[in-house]
Amino acid sequence: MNVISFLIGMTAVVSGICVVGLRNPLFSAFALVVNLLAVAGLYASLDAHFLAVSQVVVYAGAIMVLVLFVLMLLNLKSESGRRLGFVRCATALVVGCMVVMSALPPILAHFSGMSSSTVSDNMMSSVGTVQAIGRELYTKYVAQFELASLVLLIGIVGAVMLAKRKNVELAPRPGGLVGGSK
Amino acid sequence: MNAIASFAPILVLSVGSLGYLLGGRAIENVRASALFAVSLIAIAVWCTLGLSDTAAAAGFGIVVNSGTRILAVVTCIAGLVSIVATSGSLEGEKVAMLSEYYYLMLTSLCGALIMVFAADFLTLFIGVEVASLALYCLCAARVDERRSSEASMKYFLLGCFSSGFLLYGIALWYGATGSLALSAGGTVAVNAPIVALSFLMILVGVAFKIGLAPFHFWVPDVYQGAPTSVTTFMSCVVKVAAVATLVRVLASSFGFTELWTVGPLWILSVLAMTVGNLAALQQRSIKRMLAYSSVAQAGYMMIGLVVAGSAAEAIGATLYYVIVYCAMTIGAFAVLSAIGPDADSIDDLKGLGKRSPFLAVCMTLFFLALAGLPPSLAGLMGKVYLFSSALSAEFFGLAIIAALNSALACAYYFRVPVAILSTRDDIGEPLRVPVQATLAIGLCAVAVVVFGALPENLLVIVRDAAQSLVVR
Amino acid sequence: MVAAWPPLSSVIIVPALVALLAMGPWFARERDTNGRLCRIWALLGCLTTLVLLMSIAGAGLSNPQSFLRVEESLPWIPSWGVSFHLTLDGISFVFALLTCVITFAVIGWSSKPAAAGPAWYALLLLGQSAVTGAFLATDLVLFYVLYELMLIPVLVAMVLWGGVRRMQAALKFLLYTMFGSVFMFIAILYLGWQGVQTMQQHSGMSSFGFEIATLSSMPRLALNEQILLCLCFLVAFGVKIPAVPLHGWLADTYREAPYGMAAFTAALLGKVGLYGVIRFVVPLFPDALAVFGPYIAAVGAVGVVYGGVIALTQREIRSLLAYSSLSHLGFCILGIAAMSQMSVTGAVFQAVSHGLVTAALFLLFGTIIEREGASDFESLGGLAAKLPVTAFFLMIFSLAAVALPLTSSFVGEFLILMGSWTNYPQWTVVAMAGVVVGAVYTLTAYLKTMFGPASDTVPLRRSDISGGDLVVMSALALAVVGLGLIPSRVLSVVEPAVTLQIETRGPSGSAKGSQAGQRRGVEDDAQPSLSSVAAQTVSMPVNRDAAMEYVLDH
Amino acid sequence: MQSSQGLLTLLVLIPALGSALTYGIGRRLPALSGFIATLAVVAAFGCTVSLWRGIGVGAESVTVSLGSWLSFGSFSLPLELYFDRLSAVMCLVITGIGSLIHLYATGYMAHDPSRPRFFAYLNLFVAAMLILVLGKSLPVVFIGWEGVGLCSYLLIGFWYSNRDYASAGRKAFVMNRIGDVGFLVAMAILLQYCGTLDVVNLNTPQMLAKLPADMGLIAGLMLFFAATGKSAQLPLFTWLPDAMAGPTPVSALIHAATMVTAGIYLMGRMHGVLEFDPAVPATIMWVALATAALAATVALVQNDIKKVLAYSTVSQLGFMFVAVGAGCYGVALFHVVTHAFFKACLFLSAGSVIHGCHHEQDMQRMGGLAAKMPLTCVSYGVATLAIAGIAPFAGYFSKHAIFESIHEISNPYLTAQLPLIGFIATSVAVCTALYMGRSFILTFLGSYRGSEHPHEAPLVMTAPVFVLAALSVVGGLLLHHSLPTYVTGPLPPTALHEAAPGILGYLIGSVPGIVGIGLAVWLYLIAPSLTKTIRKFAWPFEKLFSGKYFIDELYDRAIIAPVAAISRIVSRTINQTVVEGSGGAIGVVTSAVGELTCRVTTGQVATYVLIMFGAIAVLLRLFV
Amino acid sequence: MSSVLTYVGLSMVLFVIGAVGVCLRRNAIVVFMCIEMMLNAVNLAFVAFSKLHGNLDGQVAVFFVMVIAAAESAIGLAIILSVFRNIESVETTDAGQLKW
Repeated sequence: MNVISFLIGMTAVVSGICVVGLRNPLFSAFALVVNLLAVAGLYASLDAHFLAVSQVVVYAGAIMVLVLFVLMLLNLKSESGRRLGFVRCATALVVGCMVVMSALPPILAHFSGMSSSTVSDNMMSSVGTVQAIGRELYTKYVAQFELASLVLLIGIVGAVMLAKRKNVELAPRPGGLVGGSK
Repeated sequence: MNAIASFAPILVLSVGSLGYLLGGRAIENVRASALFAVSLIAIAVWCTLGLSDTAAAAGFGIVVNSGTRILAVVTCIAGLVSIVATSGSLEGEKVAMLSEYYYLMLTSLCGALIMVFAADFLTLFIGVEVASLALYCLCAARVDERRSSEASMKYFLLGCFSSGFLLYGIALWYGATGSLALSAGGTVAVNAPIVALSFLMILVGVAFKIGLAPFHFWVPDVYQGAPTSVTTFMSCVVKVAAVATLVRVLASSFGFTELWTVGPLWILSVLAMTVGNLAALQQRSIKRMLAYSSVAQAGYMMIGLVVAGSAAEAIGATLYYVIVYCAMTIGAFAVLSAIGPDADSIDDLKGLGKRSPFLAVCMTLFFLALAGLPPSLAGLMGKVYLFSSALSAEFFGLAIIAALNSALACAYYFRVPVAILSTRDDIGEPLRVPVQATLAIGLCAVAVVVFGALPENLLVIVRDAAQSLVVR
Repeated sequence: MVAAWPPLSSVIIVPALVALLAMGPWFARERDTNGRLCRIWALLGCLTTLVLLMSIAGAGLSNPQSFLRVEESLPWIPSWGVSFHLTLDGISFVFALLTCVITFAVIGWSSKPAAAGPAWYALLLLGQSAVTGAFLATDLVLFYVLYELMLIPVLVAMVLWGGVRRMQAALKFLLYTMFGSVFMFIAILYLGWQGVQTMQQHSGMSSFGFEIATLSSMPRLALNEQILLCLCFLVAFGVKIPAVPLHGWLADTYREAPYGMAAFTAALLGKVGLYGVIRFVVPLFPDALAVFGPYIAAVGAVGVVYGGVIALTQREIRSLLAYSSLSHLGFCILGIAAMSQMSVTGAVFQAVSHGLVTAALFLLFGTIIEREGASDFESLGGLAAKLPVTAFFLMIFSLAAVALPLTSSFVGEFLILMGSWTNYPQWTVVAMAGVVVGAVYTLTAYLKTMFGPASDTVPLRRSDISGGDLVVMSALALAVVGLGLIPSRVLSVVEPAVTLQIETRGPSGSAKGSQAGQRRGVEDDAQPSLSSVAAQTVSMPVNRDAAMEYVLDH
Repeated sequence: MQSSQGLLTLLVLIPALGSALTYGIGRRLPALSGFIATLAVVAAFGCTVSLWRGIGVGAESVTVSLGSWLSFGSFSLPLELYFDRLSAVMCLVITGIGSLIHLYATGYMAHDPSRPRFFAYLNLFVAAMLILVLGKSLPVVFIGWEGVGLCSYLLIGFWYSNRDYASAGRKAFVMNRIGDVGFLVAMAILLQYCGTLDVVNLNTPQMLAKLPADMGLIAGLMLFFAATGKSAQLPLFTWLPDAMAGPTPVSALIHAATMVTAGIYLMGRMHGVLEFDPAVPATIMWVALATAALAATVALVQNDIKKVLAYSTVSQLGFMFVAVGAGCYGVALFHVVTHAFFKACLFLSAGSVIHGCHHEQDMQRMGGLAAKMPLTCVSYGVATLAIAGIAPFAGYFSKHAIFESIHEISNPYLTAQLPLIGFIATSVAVCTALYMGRSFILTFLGSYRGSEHPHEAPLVMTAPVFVLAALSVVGGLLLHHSLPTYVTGPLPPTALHEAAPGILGYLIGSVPGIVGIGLAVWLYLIAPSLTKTIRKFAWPFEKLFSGKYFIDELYDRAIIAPVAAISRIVSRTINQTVVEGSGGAIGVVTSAVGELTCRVTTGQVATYVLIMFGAIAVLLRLFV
Repeated sequence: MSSVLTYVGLSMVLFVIGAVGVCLRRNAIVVFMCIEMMLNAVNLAFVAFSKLHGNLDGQVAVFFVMVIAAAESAIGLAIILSVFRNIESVETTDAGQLKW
């Protein structure tokens, strides 16, 4: 891991903390975009170029745009009302630390025993080109690939079903233009 | 060719359900939609029964053996019966769009089948997501109902959170073995801590779907908030599929004997039955009560998996109990939905004996079965099977806690038959139960009685299934 | 081996069938306005059962040289080693007979809950079916199923037609019973698992591991094991009987249940507990019983006094009856604990007698309560002048309750006291003190209701006993007095079965006994009846001496 | 032989059937009920006489088996009746005096609407009493034992609309029940060690040899304890005075002549067991003396004529037990018989008085009745002399025999105290004469103090009284040679002393009676003012006596109240709080925990997630 | 190889940050974003392991996760919108009618 990767990683962490910490949802969303881009950078540094590109396009592009759209649509301000209790924050942080502390050592321990030669051998061949991944997708994982279409279709149908309303005559809410978003 | 053929049930459901999207007005009424769904599921069942076993390695992410076949059939039939049973009350529930509703229902069922058949973790995860995503939407099917969308949101957020853990577990499994296949355990020492970590993460995801405490919090809220028809469907289909997943994951990847499989399962099982029963004691809403009860019942089911390392029979016990549970729960929810879209409080059941003796008798049978009391022996026999396998594996503490819990459970199960038997002033007119509901409820009632009174055939099937599931 | 016809299961099936038919539309209120047809139908069903029972037992009973033992075994759930195994021997016969008689009496008693239609009869018949089944079952799982099943009609009747606090009472009853029986459930499963395992080891085949014959022929369990399992069984039966610290449900249940069902419950349900102890606990856990014996005896004797002492100051009739039951059943517990031939026979006899007496008392007092609209002694009194027939029968049954000689209870108590004196003189004396207390509260109850200046309350319902009720009461009275006068007929039916139960495995933990047990188990395997697939009804009218030899040999 | 067995069966059956018939027919024709009942008892008397003559001539005893009763397996307990000399005497008394009293009752109860019930009970009593004395084994005796208790209970509470009467019945039954515990324990011991409960076998030395020393002692004491219940001895005598609540014929038959002597009969029957350990007769002696003295002193101050007689009965029963304690069962039996004569006579006469005075029982409100009911006066007077022990009336002989038997005592526990025993017995005899004299004087002499118009009883009542009076006169003279020795065989031999025959002897023997009667005459007739003086000085005694030694109060405070309190405490505290409450408490705790469990489900996604996350952390920490 | 493990560690940290975010945030959309971050963290782990093992299975898995995440976001946002229409808020604290 070189310095650049390290910096990107730090960016990812900091932006992640920002997502959690910033009170304005909009800022959180932007932080998330940064985070996703940083992760894309990490993919690239791991030779998963196709995924890096996909990440930028799908996540940082499509998904985040959708999120931002909804945020704008609902015209949300920062979280109102009282703050979350200190106890809750502390508990969450402690629990988070506990999880990291109990999960990381076994992972590290497991791979520290692995002989470096095999690993480096493997490293050579794991190039995430479009071609390689495409081959995998259409041979070994073709069934899953087809099934994934099902997921997308559910996404479409579900969104349609939820967005469509029978009683359209409801008065428009002050919050925004909801009824006919379909 | 064989491998593709083994996709038949999934294909039938996934492709067939497109009919709802394409069929337009032809399928806009409830009866036609339901009939179409039923026929699709029936075909799927038929296909499932016709599937031949696949070699584990050869399939496209799918494995067919007598175990998965039975589980798939159970899932399908559970879905079928719940769809039939509740189809009559859909209009009353003001479900948003019928064709989409049925499409999502069938797709969810399809996802459950994928979960059951999955041969690798990727397929498994896709199955989980297909089943869940469809259900997230279905929960919100009463779009104008505040509780419905609230339930949906909770389910969605919590579900995604837990599937994050599931996914991380899968990632760790991949990290440990270098493969996504379920049964790639040969390349790694199974008792490595990373595998334990992986299992725990996966367990969290699956336990959430099963509704084991302390991952059960969505269960009461969602069961109560979702339309009764959806609750009926998900209470059985999701649970069967998730338990099947857990069985498969344990049997093919992690084994039943490690401390880190037995221990967490023991804790979750005990917590689920205790928390479920204790919380159910306080409920006035039948749907919430049934929700907590299903948490407790899930706890019982886990007994079989906890002890499977020492008693090979035990998985059969879990399967038997899952089947019985489906019959009991579908029946109970179906009766509830037959009473009315907003029937929820226990007081709504008062006078049921007068309004519809048939429903009253069936409901009583279901609740007696849930409580493990005769004459609907299925519940009792399920417990016989589970507890005796626990005892034969020398898990005495577990068996005793479970037994005490099942006694405690009588306290709240008892309230429903009591309400049915008692009367109030304004019991309302006699209920007109739709034919399809009558059929489905009757079927459940028969199942509850017959599976208990003459369990031998089912036992043979279940034992066979258990054996084929355990063979790695 | 003579195949008996009709099969034993008909005794269980017929009442259930009749019950289901009684719920049919032909007994709807519009057509059968008074429910008279339905009652006749139910009575016929009951009578048929009685006839069936007698005809099955006939062969064994008619021959004085033989003793009664009829078996029927069907494979039920072979993969768990569970069979549908019924045995009619002396003990189960008298209890089954009692069940028939009590059901008959309660059905025949003209007064029933106001709103009850055919469901009343159906529930009673279902109850009869379950209780009879429990008395006949010798497979533990089958027994457990029926044991739980018999709860249902009682609960339903309570919830439908009970008193004001019926819900709480029913829940209490249910929970007490369930918390008792889950322990037995666990113990049964544990035993069954052991049984199946042992049978597989011995014979290499999966056999009926839950059958009492199989289980009692297993090599003995370790003492610790026995003690734990025995405790589980005893807790369950102790709740049901009820034995002293476990009787929390008793008063509420009897108070809130419709009194016909209270009669049924008091007369029969507890007897299943006693029966269970004799049938299952005695042969299964001989060593544990040897350890527990003094404590059980203490529970029984203390129960006699405890129930009696509490009954002394009860102001409510049904509470008094409840605690008097507690007291009377204490004798039975003591008798069983003493484990002598005489005391156990006496306990069975006392159980039967208590069933008859308590059912009659519940019916009589229930009618009085219904008639006067009050159930506390303060507002009753002087009824003897107004209800001479009731007073007469009440006197007979009160006297039977205080175990006056020439009533059935005397025979039971006498045998129990004489039989347990040898083993537990101290507890026997305590129980004898209970005899005195029993006289006090029973006569007080009679005094406060029947004697004294005639109150001028207006009767709410019809007055004195007449018609069919007279027949019912006379029959019960005749039974009570008849059993007191000529108990030998019944005793000689019960005794061989009791002896068989007690002596199947001697209470000592000697090696000899366990060898005999093993030997017996092996030989049992050879009997085709255990493994036969088809339905097989076996009747064994064995010569008496031969039977004893059989016991000793095996 | 065959015929005598039949007769024996009939003897029991006739009164039993009579009872049923009386009630059955009597409900339609109440007038007939007394007649039928009397007829039944007379028939029984006939049977008895014929049987008695039979055993005199031929066999020593008659046994008849009415079938097996409690038989199963190796245990056998047939329902057998056994008629020997002892039974014969008892039966003769029961049926003989019973006939007379039945006859009397037809007059006494002539106007009671529930006559049939009364006579049915009375007949039933006779049947039970016959079973008691005829039973061949202890359980059969016990049938009769309990049967007479039952009838006593029913008859005391005959006028049940008065709750006090009914309570008195209950008291009698319960007191007897307490004694029954002794009976049961004794049976249990005897059955365990001797293996039989046959009354004839049990007294044989072989059987007695099987008894361990301590168990033999306990069995004897327990049998006596049983007898104290039935025969109203300390500590269980308090029911008998209360039992006077019943109709007077009942008091005469049951609570004077027959039932209360069942204890004596039992002692006689089981003499072998009693004498197994000399401590038992010694105990009996002291208890009997104490009872006799206590009852006699109480009787001194009673104003209710029946109460006087009741305490007198207790006292006389004490005398009988003195004889038992002395080992002279024959003598005891002799006193049973004479006592039956004169006490029945006294009761029936008192009944006539009560009947004549329109149910007035208080002697303070009587007096001068000699003129108004002379016949009754005569019979009462004769019987008073008899009970006072004045020769040649019946009581003299039996009492005298008892005094004689005291001299014969060879019991090691008693020989030292013989003078004391003699003194107490004599004092009691004086007392007896005193209180009987007092009652006679207060009732029949002086002037009438009541407000009613007393009248003489009808013939149907006076006739039996006179028969009894006659028996009280000559009974002793006729029987004093024969009876005590007649029963030797069933009973151990009684050494009879022809003590002080002739007039002189009679006079000396009558001294206590004469003194007592003289005192009575002096105190109540000649110098009534003296009583007041005595009262002034002896008020503590009077208080003690009229308070009946406060034994009832003692029982109330020491036994009944504590038991009731215990009952209440157990019922409220232990039963409701601990036993039933523990269930409730578990329920409350469980539902509280359930409530907590529910409260965790706050409906807030954030909470759910946090808990899930926490659970994951814990799981990871535990298992990785 | 140690570098690849650093990625795994990073992914774990990111995952936990996301999870903590889910615990702490009340705005449903932000919660959803945190969940997306968790999925991303898993993806990172997949890629790292893929690199480690030298096969492409992990990367394929990431591809599928992306697909699913996309569908999830469509449905999730639709659900959140539906909630907003009913209670005019997207704060999870306001969606607390179903409880106990």
